[in-house]
Amino acid sequence: MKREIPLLITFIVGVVLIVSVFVPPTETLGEDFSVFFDIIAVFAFFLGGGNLVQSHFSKARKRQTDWGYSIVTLVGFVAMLTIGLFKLGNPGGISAPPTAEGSLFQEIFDFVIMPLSATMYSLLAFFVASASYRAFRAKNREATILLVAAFIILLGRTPFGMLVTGWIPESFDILQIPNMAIWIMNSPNLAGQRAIMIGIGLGVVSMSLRIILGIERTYLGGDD
Amino acid sequence: MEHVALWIAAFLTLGIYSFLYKDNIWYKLCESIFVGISAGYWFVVLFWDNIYGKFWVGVFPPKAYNDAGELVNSAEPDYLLIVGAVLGVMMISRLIPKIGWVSRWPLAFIVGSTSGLYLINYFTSNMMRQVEATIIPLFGMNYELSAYDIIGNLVIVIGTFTGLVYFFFSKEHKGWFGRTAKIGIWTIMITFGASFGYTVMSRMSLLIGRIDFLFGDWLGLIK
Amino acid sequence: MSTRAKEILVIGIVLLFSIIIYLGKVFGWVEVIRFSPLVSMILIGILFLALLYILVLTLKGHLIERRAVFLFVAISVALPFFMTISQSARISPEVQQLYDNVSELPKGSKVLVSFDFDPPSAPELQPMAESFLHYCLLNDLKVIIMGLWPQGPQQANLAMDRVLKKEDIIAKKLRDGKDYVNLGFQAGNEFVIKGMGADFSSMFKSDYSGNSYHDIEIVKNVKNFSDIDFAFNLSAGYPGTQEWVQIAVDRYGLSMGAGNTAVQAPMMYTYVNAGQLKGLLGGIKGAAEFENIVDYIGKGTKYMLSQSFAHMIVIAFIIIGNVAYFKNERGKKKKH
Amino acid sequence: MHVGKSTSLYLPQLFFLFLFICNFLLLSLVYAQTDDPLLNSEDSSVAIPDSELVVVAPVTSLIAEDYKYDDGKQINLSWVPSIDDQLVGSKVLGYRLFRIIDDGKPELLAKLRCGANSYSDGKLKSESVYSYYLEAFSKNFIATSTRTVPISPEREWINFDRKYLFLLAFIIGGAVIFFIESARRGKKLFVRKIAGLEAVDEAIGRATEMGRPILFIPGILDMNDVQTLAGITILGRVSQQIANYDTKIRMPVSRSLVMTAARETIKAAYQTAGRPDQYSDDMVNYVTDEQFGYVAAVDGIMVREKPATVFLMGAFFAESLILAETGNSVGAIQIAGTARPAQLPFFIAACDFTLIGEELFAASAYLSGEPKQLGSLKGQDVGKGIAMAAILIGVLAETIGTAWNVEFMNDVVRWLTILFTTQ
Repeated sequence: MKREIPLLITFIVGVVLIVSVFVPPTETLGEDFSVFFDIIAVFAFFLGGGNLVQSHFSKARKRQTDWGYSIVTLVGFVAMLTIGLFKLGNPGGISAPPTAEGSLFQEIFDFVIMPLSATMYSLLAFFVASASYRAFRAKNREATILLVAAFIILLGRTPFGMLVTGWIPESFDILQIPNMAIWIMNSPNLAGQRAIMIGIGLGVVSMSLRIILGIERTYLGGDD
Repeated sequence: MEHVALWIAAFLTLGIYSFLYKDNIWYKLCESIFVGISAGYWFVVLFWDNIYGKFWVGVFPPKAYNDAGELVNSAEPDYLLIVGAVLGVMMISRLIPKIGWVSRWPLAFIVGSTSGLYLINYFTSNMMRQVEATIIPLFGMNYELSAYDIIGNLVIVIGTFTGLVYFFFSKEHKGWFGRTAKIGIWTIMITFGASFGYTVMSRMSLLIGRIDFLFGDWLGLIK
Repeated sequence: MSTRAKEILVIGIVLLFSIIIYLGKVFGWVEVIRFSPLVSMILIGILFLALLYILVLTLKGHLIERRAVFLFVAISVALPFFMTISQSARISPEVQQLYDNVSELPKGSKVLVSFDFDPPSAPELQPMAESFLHYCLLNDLKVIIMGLWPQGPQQANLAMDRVLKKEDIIAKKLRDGKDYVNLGFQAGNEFVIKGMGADFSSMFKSDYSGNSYHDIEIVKNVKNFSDIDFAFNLSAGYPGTQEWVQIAVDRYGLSMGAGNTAVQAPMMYTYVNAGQLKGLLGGIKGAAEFENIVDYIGKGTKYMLSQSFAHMIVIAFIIIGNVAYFKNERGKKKKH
Repeated sequence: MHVGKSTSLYLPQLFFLFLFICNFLLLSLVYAQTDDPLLNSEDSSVAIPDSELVVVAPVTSLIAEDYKYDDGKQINLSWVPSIDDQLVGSKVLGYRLFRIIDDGKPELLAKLRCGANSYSDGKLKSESVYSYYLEAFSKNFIATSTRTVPISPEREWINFDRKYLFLLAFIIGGAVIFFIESARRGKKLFVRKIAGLEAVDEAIGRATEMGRPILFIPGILDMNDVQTLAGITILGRVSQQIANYDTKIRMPVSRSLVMTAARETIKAAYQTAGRPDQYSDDMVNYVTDEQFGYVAAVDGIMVREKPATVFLMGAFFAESLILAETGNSVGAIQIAGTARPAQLPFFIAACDFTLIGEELFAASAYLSGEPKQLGSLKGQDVGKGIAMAAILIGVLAETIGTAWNVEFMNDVVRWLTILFTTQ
């Protein structure tokens, strides 16, 4: 029973949503369900946030390696919750949105989360360089093709491209790298994108059907 | 206050960059601050947006009064949302091991609705629309097409077709089929090369922004 | 000494130096560092030699360490900030075109500026935003700001704050809601543009600070795109310039220019050529040129060299990696 | 969240192309009914003195129609603009659209600019009756059109506009189910090898030998994304293998719901493998919803715990390369899969095996090795066959049709376009 009911729910909800596309009065059902999802996601956070608190708390209590950082995480988490849920330091009081300008909550976001997030994101610049140096090798024919296409686009999007091939006469202007870059973007790139997308579309249909029909049920857990 | 904010931001920025050398206490500190504060941030935002903004306001719509104190334009309460809340409460039943199995219901609901919703969505936007878009004339009397355009059209059609051959599961990639699939994977590789070239350059400006912050806003060494 | 102690020591030293420099900044002991053109050229030469050294090492089969790559990237992006190298002041035609179109607007014209990007693209687009807003406000154009990306309006506020602090702007005594307004973000991508085609107020009930649309003086008589004299779109992807052109320009006849990230700009030239876009700023280079033409000293000029360096390094690394790979592979084949 | 910045750039393009075509067709229909007003009108480039009354003609042929195949919420209006509404030197300055609900007072619905010839009125109620009229106004004159016959929007129960969508979905969905059924009855089905998935066993075995953990990253989106769902189904197969080998799995996640689902999945896998006692909730832990906060934590875990094997299966954005490069630097074997074309090149560069798009969704079926699951992959192939046939026939027919004007070929194209058109 504990397993059959969830399977039935998945089946019914899935089928209803598929059918709703063809039945105008129920067309908005998908949107309603996505609101349900938003609400469930917040409740689920009690489990996620609870897990965060519990794992760091036990780490700190057992004095495991790096337990000090767990305390930092816990303090940050609890402080942010208190400030945000009770809207402490919010000039608009409890009725203002939590992210109102000038509120303590938003200030912390601007001065702590923003720089951290931007810096973490900018690590990409380093990794891009290191991947360019170490990983983008013409190891086989596929990799060579990838590399050549990437290189043409790279050159085409910087002034170097024009610098290198600007001398090519007008009648062969397709050989100028910026034009080649545009051609690659519009033709072979488009073809590859489409093949991938059509494949994904069919893959989703098949996977969804497996799930709705209950053939794929690993996510539902055991029989206990 | 401005000084404190600058120093906090700079301290955190350098801490994250120190990871490039190796994992160290500075990075660990920044990481734990980041995790704790951002988890709290997102919960608060989600709580006010969804539980208050969508659920509470939906079920108990605020009554609007005009200047004369008359009730105007009161929205209809949407009691359907309570179903969502009930599913949400079922979710946290996991905390009580005895009835923990109830939490599979909302999970089943979510998985079912995601599958049902995306089945049609992906089918239309990814499959049907792409096939429709690929049905193009290679050349025609009425079109002014250069040789490049005709080759381009040909490449689009052949590339899409052979790309699909590559994804075929029912046949081993051997013989003529294998060769067609090869052309397909080459097209796909060009796509990847194009997205790589396209993305790589834009990533570099992120670093420029942070370096400007460190040397300009913070240390004031550059104007 | 334990690792932890060493780490603390290093962090302490870094922070100490920073404090000294910072205090120097606050009390004015430390001047802005600027390398003369000669020193700059020498530094560029050294960087080039370093690249050659990396090439030689790699050719010999020693892949240089990841950290060395990281260090090299950091140095070559940071150094250009201190360099004084005069760059060509040639203004591209599409930048000139944008300037011409904006400068022809009569005083009091309404300019719509859409911020369709987020912080990661800010180094490229923020300089454009600043110099453009500065030019508009200085020339008595009314600025209406909006965003199709959630973080766009915040970026707009950042740019606005900087512009409003300029002395020539302070002297104008501009007021929020009368001379400029930030309508904030609206979700819905291209459908927002479509909705605005019928009615602005249906998409923006209130501005960023919560004033009702109909109470804002500047937009009181703005019903839809026909009441907008010029639009400027700062875009880093989707939704962005493409959507604006396809809907607002093609369908509603809006006159508009755009600022794009360097990667996106080449795709937009077709729109410029077809006359759908009245001018285009592409990447930091476009921003620098516009700063030059409107005589606003901003970040575009400052970032330009760094960006060229960064792009060159990626290209150089790919070449080095592959040259070495081919040479070594060939060597291996000969041995067999 | 830095989402959807660089992919699907041409989707909106196609969408608008389609919209434009519809718009164009509608326009040509409207103009076909009457003479072109632009051609018939007098030359109005003569300047009009301020004092003179600018008389303009009202709009004609104002029609209100129920929008078909909806829930009874929308009425579409169309009309022929006033003949004084011209591109250059127009006397008409614009239009005002009025609506009358249930014989009530007319209310101003919208102000429209010159050249407008249609309007969609949404959010109506099917119980009410609506009537409309338009005013064309000049500087000092208003010309009112006739009122439309009162109508109420109707509620339809079946959307026949989507009959071809239904047909195609039915065929392909039916093919999937058919092959699942025939596999269940014992028919042998061949499925080719997928390199990335062949390597899964070896990758898990390697972790066991080295005594290091396996890291599983299900992307950064929540359970309402199909890629995450695919990641979780793959987790089901992988964790069963892990349970068999008795290796450690570590799974930091960025969404609470994913955490719950992943725990259920791994628990079930351990039960199936007959080692329920080995399972613990600590295998999966929630980190933070923040994209880069999560990345920072996962990077930390990678360098500290040095996993032997890393699975990256789900929806990835800018973090793809940060994660893959860090994983690479600690020497892990990495198997990645995502359906986002913009991130795939980074995975291809920095990971050992990459599942491209469709392969991600096929992976769990493939890994299970159960015939009925493999049957569903056959169904997908039918879909691909249909797509390929449509492209081939369509392109040939369209080329022949346009190049040599063969009517029959044009019919084929028209038919195919109708079949694959989504509204």
